[in-house]
Amino acid sequence: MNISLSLARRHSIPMGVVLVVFIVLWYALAIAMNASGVIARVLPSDWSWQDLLAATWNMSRPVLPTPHQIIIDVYNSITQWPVSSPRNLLYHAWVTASAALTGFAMGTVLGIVLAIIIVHSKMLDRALLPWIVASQTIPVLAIAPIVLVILGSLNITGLFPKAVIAMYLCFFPITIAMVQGLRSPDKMQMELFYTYGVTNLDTLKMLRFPSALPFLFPACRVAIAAGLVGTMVAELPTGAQAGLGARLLVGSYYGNTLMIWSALVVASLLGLFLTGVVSVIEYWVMRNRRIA
Amino acid sequence: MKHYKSGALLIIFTLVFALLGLTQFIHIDFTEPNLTIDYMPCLASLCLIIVAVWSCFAAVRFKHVLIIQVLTLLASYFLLKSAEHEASNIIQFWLVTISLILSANLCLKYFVEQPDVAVSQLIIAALFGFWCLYLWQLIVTVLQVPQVLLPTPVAIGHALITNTVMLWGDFVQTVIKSVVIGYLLGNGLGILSAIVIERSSFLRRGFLPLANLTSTVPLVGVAPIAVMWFGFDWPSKAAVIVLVTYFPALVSALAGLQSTNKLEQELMHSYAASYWFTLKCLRLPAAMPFIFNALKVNSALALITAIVAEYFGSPTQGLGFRISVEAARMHMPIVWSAIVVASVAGSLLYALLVYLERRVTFWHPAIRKA
Amino acid sequence: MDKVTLQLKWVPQAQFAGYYVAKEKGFYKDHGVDVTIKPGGTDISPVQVIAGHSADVIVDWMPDALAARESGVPLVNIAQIYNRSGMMLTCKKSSGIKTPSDLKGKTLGVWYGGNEYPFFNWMAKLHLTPGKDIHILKQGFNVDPLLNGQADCISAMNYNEYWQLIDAGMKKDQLISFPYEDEGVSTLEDGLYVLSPNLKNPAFVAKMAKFLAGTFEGWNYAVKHPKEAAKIVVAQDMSGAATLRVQTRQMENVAKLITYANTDKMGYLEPDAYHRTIKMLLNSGQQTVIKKDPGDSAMTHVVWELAMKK
Amino acid sequence: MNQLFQVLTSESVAELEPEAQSQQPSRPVVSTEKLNVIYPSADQPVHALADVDLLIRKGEFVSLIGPSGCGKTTLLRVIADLEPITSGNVLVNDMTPSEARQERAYGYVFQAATLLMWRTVLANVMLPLVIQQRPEQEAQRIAREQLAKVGLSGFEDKYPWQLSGGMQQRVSIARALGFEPKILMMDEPFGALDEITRNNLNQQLQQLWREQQRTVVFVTHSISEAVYLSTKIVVMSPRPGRIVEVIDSPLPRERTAAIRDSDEFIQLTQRVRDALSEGHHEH
Amino acid sequence: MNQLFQVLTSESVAELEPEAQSQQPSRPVVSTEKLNVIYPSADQPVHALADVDLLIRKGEFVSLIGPSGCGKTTLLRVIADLEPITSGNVLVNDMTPSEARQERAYGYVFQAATLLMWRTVLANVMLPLVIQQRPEQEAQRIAREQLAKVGLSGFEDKYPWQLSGGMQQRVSIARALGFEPKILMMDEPFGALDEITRNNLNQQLQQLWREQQRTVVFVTHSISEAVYLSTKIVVMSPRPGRIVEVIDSPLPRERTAAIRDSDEFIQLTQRVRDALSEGHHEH
Ligand SMILES: Nc1ncnc2c1ncn2[C@@H]1O[C@H](COP(=O)(O)OP(=O)(O)OP(=O)(O)O)[C@@H](O)[C@H]1O
Ligand SMILES: Nc1ncnc2c1ncn2[C@@H]1O[C@H](COP(=O)(O)OP(=O)(O)OP(=O)(O)O)[C@@H](O)[C@H]1O
Ligand SMILES: Cc1ncc(C[n+]2csc(CCO)c2C)c(N)n1
Ligand SMILES: [Mg+2]
Ligand SMILES: [Mg+2]
Repeated sequence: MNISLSLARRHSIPMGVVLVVFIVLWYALAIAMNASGVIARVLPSDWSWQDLLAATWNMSRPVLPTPHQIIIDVYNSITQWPVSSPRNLLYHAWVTASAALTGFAMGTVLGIVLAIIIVHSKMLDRALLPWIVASQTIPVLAIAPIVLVILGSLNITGLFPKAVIAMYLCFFPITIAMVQGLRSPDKMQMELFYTYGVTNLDTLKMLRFPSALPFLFPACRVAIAAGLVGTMVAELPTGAQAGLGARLLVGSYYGNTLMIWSALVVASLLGLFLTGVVSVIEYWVMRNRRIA
Repeated sequence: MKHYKSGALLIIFTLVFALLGLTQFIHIDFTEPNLTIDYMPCLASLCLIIVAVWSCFAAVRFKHVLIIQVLTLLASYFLLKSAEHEASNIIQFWLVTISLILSANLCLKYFVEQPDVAVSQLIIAALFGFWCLYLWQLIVTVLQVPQVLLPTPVAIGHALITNTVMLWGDFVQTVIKSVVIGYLLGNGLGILSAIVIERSSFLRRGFLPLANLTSTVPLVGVAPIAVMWFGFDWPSKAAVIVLVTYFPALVSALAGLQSTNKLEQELMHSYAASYWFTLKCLRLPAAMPFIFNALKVNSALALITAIVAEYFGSPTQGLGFRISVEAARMHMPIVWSAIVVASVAGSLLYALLVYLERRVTFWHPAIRKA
Repeated sequence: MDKVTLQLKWVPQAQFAGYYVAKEKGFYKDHGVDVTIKPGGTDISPVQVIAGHSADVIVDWMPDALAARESGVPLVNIAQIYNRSGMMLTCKKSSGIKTPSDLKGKTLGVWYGGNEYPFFNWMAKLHLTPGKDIHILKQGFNVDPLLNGQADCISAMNYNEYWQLIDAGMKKDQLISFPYEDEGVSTLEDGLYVLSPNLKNPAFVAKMAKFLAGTFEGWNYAVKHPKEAAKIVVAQDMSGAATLRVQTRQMENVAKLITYANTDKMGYLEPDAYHRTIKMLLNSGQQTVIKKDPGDSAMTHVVWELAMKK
Repeated sequence: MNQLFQVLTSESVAELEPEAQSQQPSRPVVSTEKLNVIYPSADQPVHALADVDLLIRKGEFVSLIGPSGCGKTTLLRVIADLEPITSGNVLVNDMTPSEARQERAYGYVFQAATLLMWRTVLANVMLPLVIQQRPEQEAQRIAREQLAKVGLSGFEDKYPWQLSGGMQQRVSIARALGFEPKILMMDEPFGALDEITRNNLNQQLQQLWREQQRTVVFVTHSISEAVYLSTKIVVMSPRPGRIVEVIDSPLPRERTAAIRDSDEFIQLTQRVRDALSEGHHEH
Repeated sequence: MNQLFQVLTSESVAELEPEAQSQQPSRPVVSTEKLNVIYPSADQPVHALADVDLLIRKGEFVSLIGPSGCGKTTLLRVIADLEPITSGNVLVNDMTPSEARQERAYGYVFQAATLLMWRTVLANVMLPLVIQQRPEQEAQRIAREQLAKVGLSGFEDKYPWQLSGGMQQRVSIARALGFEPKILMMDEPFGALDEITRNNLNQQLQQLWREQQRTVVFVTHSISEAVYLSTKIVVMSPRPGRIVEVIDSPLPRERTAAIRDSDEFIQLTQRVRDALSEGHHEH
């Protein structure tokens, strides 16, 4: 904990500077991008440059909204509506998060099971792995509606189909990392267990799996971020049901850029939060391992 | 005897299922003296029985494996033929199907034991893919899944052949224009930035945490915005791809540049080597495995991103355009053929990268071992 | 009580107000059906949903439905809610377009996803070849291309997108619209479709008749009380994007497309309109929508007549 | 009954009087006969062991010594069933190595400590006991005992990376001793340590071996280590790997630090060195 | 003119008669004065070197020996400008270490071979020459020569991972020698090797040093290695790291394998051992 504190201190100034530069650039860009629309539709014919600044930074249908607009929009949506209202972004965040987490859980289980199978079967290692890689080149957005309809025809609706799409994106990093991780015990360690005359299951439990943990957690962080993307993509074709993806789509549909950006910002925060949770779990589980 | 042991259980089950399937397809109707036979499934089960019996005695030789494989293929052909007419005797039908799967599995097992790894790797992956497609075809035909939900592989193949020109145009639009340009730009910029940032600890400390944060941001979400900013043609797609690939490339390349161990750096230090020399001869080569990892991850990411971005607006060409338009027109075989084009393109790009990686980072322990 | 599942084509909005009103005000219940309304989205195709047996009846446009027939989903129209088409091409006056012949050389935004057929038909009539004489964009379901100057004209519904342009700050006199109805290329829009094999089952027909009766009552009510209808729709929107003002206005405009509302021809599919649509689809330029004339097989009045008896 | 009694007494006599035991040969634990191991290779197969005949008796401390690549590790691995043999015979306690392994006859100590990073020192030592499904309580007791024997009491709850290299190696020795394997096999266990720590550990190992009467097969590069520890020194030579000479140590079983300066020690050292350089020049 | 002549002859005399040189002290290459290195640390700073005074003359072979953590590596790194000093003075050829490094005065051989895995053996040896921008042809010639000297002719086009550990270490020695550094610094270069290969390499190193008249600073854990190789043995002790004794070797410059059995050798070994254990017990 001490280390991370001093780390934060070391990073805070450079990060602050980079952030400030970033935000200044953003505001400058907002002027450049919104100017033509503002001049054409908002400003009176005799405008001064102060009017232009004020108008470009507070436009109602901006090409690029400014950070403060986004923050205010998110803040308003969270504070002015009850959490259960579809107008509250937290509600949408929750809808997306629950599907993403379900998908993540399924993806993790699937990923680990696949990895275990691959590590123990030479045939599946060769037969399955190339196709697992190829599976990730299939565009999710294209198959998402198909999956939703097929599952719908099996009477599976609601959260689960979205979770399936999320799972599809989640399992890959986990499988790859776990295959690597389960193979990471060095030859000597494997031979040590061999000299004990141990079963495969025991080796898995006591050697392979613990050795794979350092591989699993970073993969989990990647996977949960991917799962979030998957859920949002799955929410696009379903249109105006709840969820951050739906907000994104509806924002695009109503030409409401602010809505898109707010959804993106909340999605990023959600992603941060979820990976943060994974990191905390990792810290807790790995607290007894050497800090590299 | 070893080859026998490894597949013994499979062989036994193959035999049992095939026999069961065979007996059930011969209906003896006692009220009428003549007996009716479903010829096709009978032939299929006969082939499978031959496979199983042969497997008991065949050594693991390429010739024998081929013969077994051919027989299994024959069985699968008969089975599919009968499915197209009608699967009258559904349970028996699935019994034969299961024994078919088992003997297909057996063939794969035999290939695994082939000594020539490079060849058998290819054959195994291809065969496995073939069997998956076969089962897909079988299930869709037998269960009579509507084409608008899930077309058969044969229909997809047909669509692929009849629409080559159109799909080629889409391929050029999406892959050659958007993906290649966006991918090269994104990764190139990422690696260059990494080299720049690596020199300054201030920038490194300021940028890296922020760059890491972006991995949690669903960047494809900017696709509608990109369409708004960069227009409907490929530049907007390339822009999203640049954004999506930039940060992984940056983070990995940076990690790679910093991966040289202290001893190597001190060696260069003791030679008083210049920064550029150290970069060229030490840091960049050491970073290559990391960079290739990012390139591989990004290859799939770039393609998917391009297709997603096309959903939010495109000219009248492109794989994403094709998929969304034809899906709405209920031409699912065309949709799937576009998906096939996309994932073949992605897989080829990936394979190319793996090949390059093997050439460039030949020295890396993970590659040396293989 | 009979259970009916209805799949909409798009997100909850006043375009579908009648169904929501019927459900909320209990009209369906009164007629003895329990209706589940499934909202749609961009890439949810109601045809796929009904083919997967996840819905009993769908709201669809006729070109889409007829195209689906040829792909093997035997859809049949049982009632036509909208008698007039609301689709149009809206252009900026500043681009110099005054008549349809001025479209040559311009960039036009087109909705795909089954909505593109009338457009191509029109272009064929104008002898404008896409890609050569006009430049086409696959327009997303929003009006940004026009606002951002990426297109000279965009597709718009007169009850929706047109007003989004106005809301964005465009003046009515800055725009010029070409309703498809006026250009003679209109096709039949929102209608109710079921799978034809189901119609052989009298119980199903009876159930659908009850459903239609409730639906008509809902629409009649919605047309009369646009404000209340809009309120009901907004309450159904789970994305939290719909606003009362926009939906009320949309309801008022939608009402103009349902000319049979509150008459005893509500929901009646005019065979003439049906055949006109088919004829148009059979020769819609290079884009072949349907190849065979389905004759009368894609429509039936049986359910409608049963519904009107009640 | 009478017979049984005899066996019992003779065993207990052997335990009480180690000197007596070294005179009267005890039963063979490991015996190899015309053992050949050839590693197949793309260009040219490597003849790692050629016609190796070796006999190891119960309670012996056997060192394998020889230049790099002479097959010491291979021989050890063959005995421990980690490497298949090309031809010849190996018997361990009248069983094949594989059977002996299944009976958990081996404790193997590798060059590196091979501890599991995520287990405490105690849990590491308990590992083979847990695998043998001994009751938790008993396993703990044994592990603590063994740790005490290698001088690591008080470090039970530390993690391996909190110990120095030498301490880690001692933990791995404790682990190998804990489940009382019939044969303790050690492949350059002290290779990575400095001279002083190494001498220390040698002394402790000597003591442990004397107290517990184990059979030890030990691979080393260091002549003085081999001489200091062994009752029998097997000198090997490479290409193809074979045994050049088997030297029985005339030193007493108990060895103090002072023994290093004794004449016998220096002579024996010289003898081993001669045998080694002989093997070196032969080819 | 006359002066210059004198210098020339005296230098060539020194080269022709190594014996003469060891009598008449040649000029200092490295000199440290009250050198202190303290590693700052969160809990307690480590006093790695305390008041170290050391003089190394041209052509000497100096070994640093001492228990783990006594500061051998630190001292070497300070001389090579790899570690900043806390107080005191270090001069290398009358320059600061940093200037000397810029003049490419150092060849540094680490404990691990530190070869670049993506370069062939030849390219690895050419590395420092390429950095010095020697012409390609010449660099190749020198590299091949050096590889021949360490007995690796024929391995030029192999990659490092295709060689054994010992061969890799020899490549790194060839690399360090190739660009004729004024001072060759070696930090336990043979730590990872077995005794026999190590003795072999020792012999080769001895020969190279004699032929090329380099100044060598050498860190080792092995007493016999230090005695065999050095003209001067620096014994260090830890906490804080300091020099306990500097022993000048009475052995002749040329050392054969036989010298290991000479009385002088054994006496010297004993002397170093005594000095070491003295340092060990002091604290
Ligand atoms: N897996 C293997 N494949 C091919 N050759 C091998 C393999 N393992 C060892 N060898 C070769 O067999 C010979 C004997 O090797 P072994 O490891 O037994 O030697 P060693 O005496 O233990 O050497 P060291 O002292 O270096 O550990 C060597 O020539 C080695 O190159
Ligand atoms: N970077 C560092 N930071 C803090 N302390 C250090 C650092 N490097 C070395 N030390 C400490 O300085 C002391 C001297 O270390 P040094 O590496 O010089 O010892 P050494 O004699 O080379 O030991 P060894 O024989 O184990 O290599 C040790 O106590 C060590 O713990
Ligand atoms: C039955 C029916 N069919 C198609 C569409 C598609 N569509 C045409 S215009 C438009 C934008 C919204 O006004 C959309 C989505 C629809 N809405 N309703
Ligand atoms: Mg070995
Ligand atoms: Mg050191």
